[in-house]
Amino acid sequence: MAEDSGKSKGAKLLNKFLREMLLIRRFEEKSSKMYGLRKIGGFCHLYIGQEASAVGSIAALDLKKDYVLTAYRDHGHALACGMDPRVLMAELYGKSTGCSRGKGGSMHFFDAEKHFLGGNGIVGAHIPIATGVGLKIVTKDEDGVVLCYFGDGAIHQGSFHESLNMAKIWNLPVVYICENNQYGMGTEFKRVSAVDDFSVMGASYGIEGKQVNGMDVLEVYGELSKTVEKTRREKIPSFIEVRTYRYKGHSMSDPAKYRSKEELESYKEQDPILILKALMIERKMLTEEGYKKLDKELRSICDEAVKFAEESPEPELETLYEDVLV
Amino acid sequence: MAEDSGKSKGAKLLNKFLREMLLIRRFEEKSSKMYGLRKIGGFCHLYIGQEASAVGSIAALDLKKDYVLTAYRDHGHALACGMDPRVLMAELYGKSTGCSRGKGGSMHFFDAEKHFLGGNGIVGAHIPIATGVGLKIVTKDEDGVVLCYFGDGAIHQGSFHESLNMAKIWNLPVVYICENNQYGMGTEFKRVSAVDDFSVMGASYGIEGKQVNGMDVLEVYGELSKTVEKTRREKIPSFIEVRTYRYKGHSMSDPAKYRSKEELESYKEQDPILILKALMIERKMLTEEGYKKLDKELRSICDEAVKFAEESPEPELETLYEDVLV
Amino acid sequence: MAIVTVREALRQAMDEEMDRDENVILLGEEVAQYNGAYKVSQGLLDKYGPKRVIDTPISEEGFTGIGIGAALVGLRPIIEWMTLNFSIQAMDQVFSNAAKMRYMSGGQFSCPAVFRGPNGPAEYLSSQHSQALQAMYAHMPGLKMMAPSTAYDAKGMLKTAIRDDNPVIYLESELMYALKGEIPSEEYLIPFGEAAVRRQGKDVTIVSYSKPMRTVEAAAKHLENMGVDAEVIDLRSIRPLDEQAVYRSVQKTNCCVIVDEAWPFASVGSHVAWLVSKNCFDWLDAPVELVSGEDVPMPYNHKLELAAQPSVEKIIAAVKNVMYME
Amino acid sequence: MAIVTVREALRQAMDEEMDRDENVILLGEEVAQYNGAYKVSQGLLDKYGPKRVIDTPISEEGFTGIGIGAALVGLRPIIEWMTLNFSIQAMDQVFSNAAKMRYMSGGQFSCPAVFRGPNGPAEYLSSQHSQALQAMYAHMPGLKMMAPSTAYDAKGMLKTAIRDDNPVIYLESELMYALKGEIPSEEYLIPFGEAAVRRQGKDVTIVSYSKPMRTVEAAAKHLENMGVDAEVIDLRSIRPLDEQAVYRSVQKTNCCVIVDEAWPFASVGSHVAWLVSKNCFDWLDAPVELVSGEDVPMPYNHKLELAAQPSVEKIIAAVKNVMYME
Ligand SMILES: Cc1ncc(C[n+]2csc(CCOP(=O)(O)OP(=O)(O)O)c2C)c(N)n1
Ligand SMILES: Cc1ncc(C[n+]2csc(CCOP(=O)(O)OP(=O)(O)O)c2C)c(N)n1
Ligand SMILES: [Mg+2]
Ligand SMILES: [Mg+2]
Repeated sequence: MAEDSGKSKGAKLLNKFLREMLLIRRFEEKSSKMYGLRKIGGFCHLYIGQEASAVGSIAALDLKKDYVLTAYRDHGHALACGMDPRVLMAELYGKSTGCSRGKGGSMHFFDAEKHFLGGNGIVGAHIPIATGVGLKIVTKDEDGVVLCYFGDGAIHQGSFHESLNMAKIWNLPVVYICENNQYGMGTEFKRVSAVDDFSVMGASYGIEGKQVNGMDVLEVYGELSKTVEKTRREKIPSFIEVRTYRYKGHSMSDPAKYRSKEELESYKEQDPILILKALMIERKMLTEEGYKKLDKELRSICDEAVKFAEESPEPELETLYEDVLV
Repeated sequence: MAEDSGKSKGAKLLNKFLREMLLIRRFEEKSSKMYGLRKIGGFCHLYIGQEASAVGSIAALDLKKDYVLTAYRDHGHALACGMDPRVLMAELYGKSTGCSRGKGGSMHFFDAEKHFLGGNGIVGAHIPIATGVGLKIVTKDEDGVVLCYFGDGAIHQGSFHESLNMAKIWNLPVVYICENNQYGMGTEFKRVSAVDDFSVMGASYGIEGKQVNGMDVLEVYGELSKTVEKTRREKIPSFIEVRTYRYKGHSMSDPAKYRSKEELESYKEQDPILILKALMIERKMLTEEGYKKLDKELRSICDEAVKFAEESPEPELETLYEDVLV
Repeated sequence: MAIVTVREALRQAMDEEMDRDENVILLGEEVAQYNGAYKVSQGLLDKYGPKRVIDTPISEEGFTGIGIGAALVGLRPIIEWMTLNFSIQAMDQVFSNAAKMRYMSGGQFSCPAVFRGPNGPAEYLSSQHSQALQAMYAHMPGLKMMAPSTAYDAKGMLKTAIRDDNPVIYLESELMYALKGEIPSEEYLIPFGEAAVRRQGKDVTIVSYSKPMRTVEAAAKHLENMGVDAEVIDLRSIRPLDEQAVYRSVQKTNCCVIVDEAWPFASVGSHVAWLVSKNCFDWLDAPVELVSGEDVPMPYNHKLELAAQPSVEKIIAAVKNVMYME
Repeated sequence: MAIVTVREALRQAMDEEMDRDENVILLGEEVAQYNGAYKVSQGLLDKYGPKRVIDTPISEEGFTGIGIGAALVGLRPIIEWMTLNFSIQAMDQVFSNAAKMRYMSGGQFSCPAVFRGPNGPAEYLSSQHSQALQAMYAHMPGLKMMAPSTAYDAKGMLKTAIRDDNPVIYLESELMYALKGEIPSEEYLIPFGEAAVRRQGKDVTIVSYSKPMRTVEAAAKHLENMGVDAEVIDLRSIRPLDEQAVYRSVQKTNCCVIVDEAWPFASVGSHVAWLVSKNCFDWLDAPVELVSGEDVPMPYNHKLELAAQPSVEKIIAAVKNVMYME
């Protein structure tokens, strides 16, 4: 964090980061629990461990004019965009009060008002979509920026490459963010990638690439603020690899046997929430009690979300035929 | 050409290059004429101007074990692979004696025996196919090499990128050759490419790239011999941009108004056939009369091909239903 | 009433809609500087500039997705596929995103994009370039589909498609671009879901759409000479389908032939044939016949390629069948 | 006779064929180290090694094309699509290359590849992950298609598919993997083009294939209790289709219901419904009914998602219709 941002402003920001990351963590834990109780079904991809990525980057946006798109591991981004945990939990429950009326589920959170365009289940398929949002911004002479998140697995899809080329030749304000959590399902990224450091992946398109430590929300925020600002100003695409790690399996059904306990533990030691918490305590911005209070509040928000979801009605049968066409 | 290759061997090679390039040139001119007479229909993409690329590179192969794949602008490659001008012309005529029994036409020349796998009409679609041929070579512990040609337009297809990544992680012996004739239909390559020098296009996959002057058959041959040899030995993919130029429109129906006369003329001055001819005359490997004799012979081969095509029967109606499945 | 070609009718539709609504943009290969591979977008770049008439690289998946993305946030893109054959590379964008975005977002996002280009066999193009692919797109809920057969319809339907808030597959035909017809000087729109009775008749109902309509009309003339009074229906809108128009006719004629240039299996033609079989069960005197493209890839040879398509003879034979003639 | 799951039957088929023929390889996402996303390839990496059991990056278009390319030159690849939903990205490779290579090369190249994976709705997966996509593949000549509904068929049919010299689309179902059935210890093959009569009956013919067979069999039991004696036909092979087996039955029962979990429009189901309507015209006492998936994208909510699919109730209602009951 830049020194000149002012202490109180800095404190506010750090509090925001802590709150959002912890909310995501608790929300995910709750989702996991409810999944175990069969309240939630299907594919459910948890973001635990990766919170700093969404929180640190989306904080750099102005969602009045900027946009966010991601893949199916979308709970964290949705919360970081400010979506209500209740409508998200209701969506996981498939209830009519869910953000997508119970039609999308875990992989398809959307919020038109908050400029959150999902929630896409096909690996790589939202990268051209995000690029198209960039085209709209340029066509309409707006000054928004698009953040497009995808995984280390998605980077081998042709759609990524086609998109980067067009974003560059048309000068579209899109920040392509590869959340490299080091596995695409059971596949360690090094096994399917010819290169080890993704920051070169923009080279064929004259797009600069950077690597960022995704376990450190301040680093993510610092780098993304600069990038978003530059993108807004210069209207050029950029590429960022966020190195991160997912603590859980790929989805609820994956026991994640393809990696070692030690590896997992080593990442848990750099847990983005713990690190920030420690820093804030050190800087006297937070006390252990303050943290506990916050945690309690967020847990109750998640309980509240579950209650809301439980009490919400199932969608009416007619809704099956609605929303197909305008 | 390396000095040590021996004068007579060198002369033989140069004669071969001249003969093949001139054969392609005359064959194309003949095709163009027959197209004008409506003996040939549909899309017909001429290779005139680009002859050095196919001739110089395919000369580096051993087609007993190596393979060639290209796109729809395939007459030159087919001839360089040693296909009989008569069966090619018959194919252009849609006759049953054509290499593809009159079912493929200009865009779909094939020769299983000569390891020429077409002739593919969908831009970029044969790049994975060529990569798969490489996979077969590795799986069966053979020591062949695959040459895969495509245009400057095709390089923006996702299939190119997906293929390069897999070729690299699996160590496939495929040489990807971008024949940059500077236009994809009416689009100058610089308008749709974020980079100007394609040799960087392999960077995201740790694949080395080179640029070669495609108007100089000796340079093409020299570079490709080295690359093919290295590919065979080390079993790694590589990428080569051959800078070339097509003299005619994209296909027979394109008047090519998108480029200047001067530009075209400047390339004609570096015509690959004229350059080689001049060199050979200078080196006393060829006389003006020798050239004329050769030209006459090749013209009569092309006349012969037309005669063969004219006299060949149309395919029987039943053949419509043949070759769908084995 | 002016007499214009289908090409010009399409151009006028795009021109008028781009003039009316600045959110309408056109993108695709060669649509701008080259004025369209088939010159359908002639003059639009000059009039609307490069921000609204955009040449793309050969990246079907990418630019189709970009169009879809732009549509989700307020533009109304017309995406030109040089031919439908190449759209196969973009199908995932259409099927996974365009067709489903509204549903899976619970109605939050709609996709007012038009996907247009020539479909179906032209001449001498062989298998990869001569396919009528509507069945695949028609199969998918979430998309609309139109297929005009006259200049008048081409204009009125394209304007409707552009104004529609849903993704629309709009099918043209290379061999129809030069076809002429009358169009009024005042503005008009042709709605979705309205078939047109092209010829009133009492003996047999012939149903078709798009290019084969001309063959059907020629067959109807022949039939007239044979004393058979055919009613000819042009479906025009495939999704939604004007079933009632067909049933009304069959309830009068008691027999029906469907003509569809696509392959027979799981096609629009066989679907309509089943709908008629089912919903006119008590009226039908004979089984519904389908005259489809032959169930083979398209050959290059012209004689074979004509034999692969619906013809006047095939239609007459089918009519004789359903009327128990001879 | 051993009792095994469909999963195990498929595994055995691949194992036996890989053992028999060293040209058989398996490639796809997670097929090797992870033993398959649905564990169908369990143990094959250990047994056959990484040269024949190959984990791919997430590059459907690329690795599908690579499989096709390898098939053209002598390998017999089994290409696993994690689910058919993701195969949409690879459709161009299947449609433009696998299905057409033989035809457009005049019979020179064939493509002995099997494309397999789970198809159709599973549970709680929403629109992008719950599609029955067979109609699109069935539409295209040049491909074969099989869809087993029992463990016995799964094994015998997959072995046949692997040995076939044509490209075969082989449809599985996530919800069928755990289904158990008897298989003999000796080797057996189930040919293309042979439907199976699962239940003899005289009152009504019910035709289906793949997963819905279980629903059909449940419905047949219910019908039995209602005094209706249904004949149940499992198509098994979709391309080629055993039309005669269906007609024989309908000529006996005089009425027919088709059950297909795909969308209705231009589907395998509606095609078979038309074939029966046409070819059993003189035998049918009632219009052929189609019980299909509802014509909407699949919703996440479980109640809605069940309502979107064929059910025992829907089948019984259709049977009552065609038998004029009540
Ligand atoms: C086109 C496509 N292929 C395969 C899948 C199945 N799949 C879902 S997630 C996934 C792994 C993606 O890994 P990555 O991009 O690293 O994202 P992460 O899950 O790690 O966030 C795969 C293979 C899919 N959804 N879409
Ligand atoms: C997927 C696809 N999109 C579009 C086309 C139409 N098309 C045929 S050739 C061509 C230009 C290709 O240019 P390039 O790759 O440079 O090859 P060149 O023709 O110059 O040899 C286009 C757009 C096609 N055949 N396939
Ligand atoms: Mg990952
Ligand atoms: Mg070119």
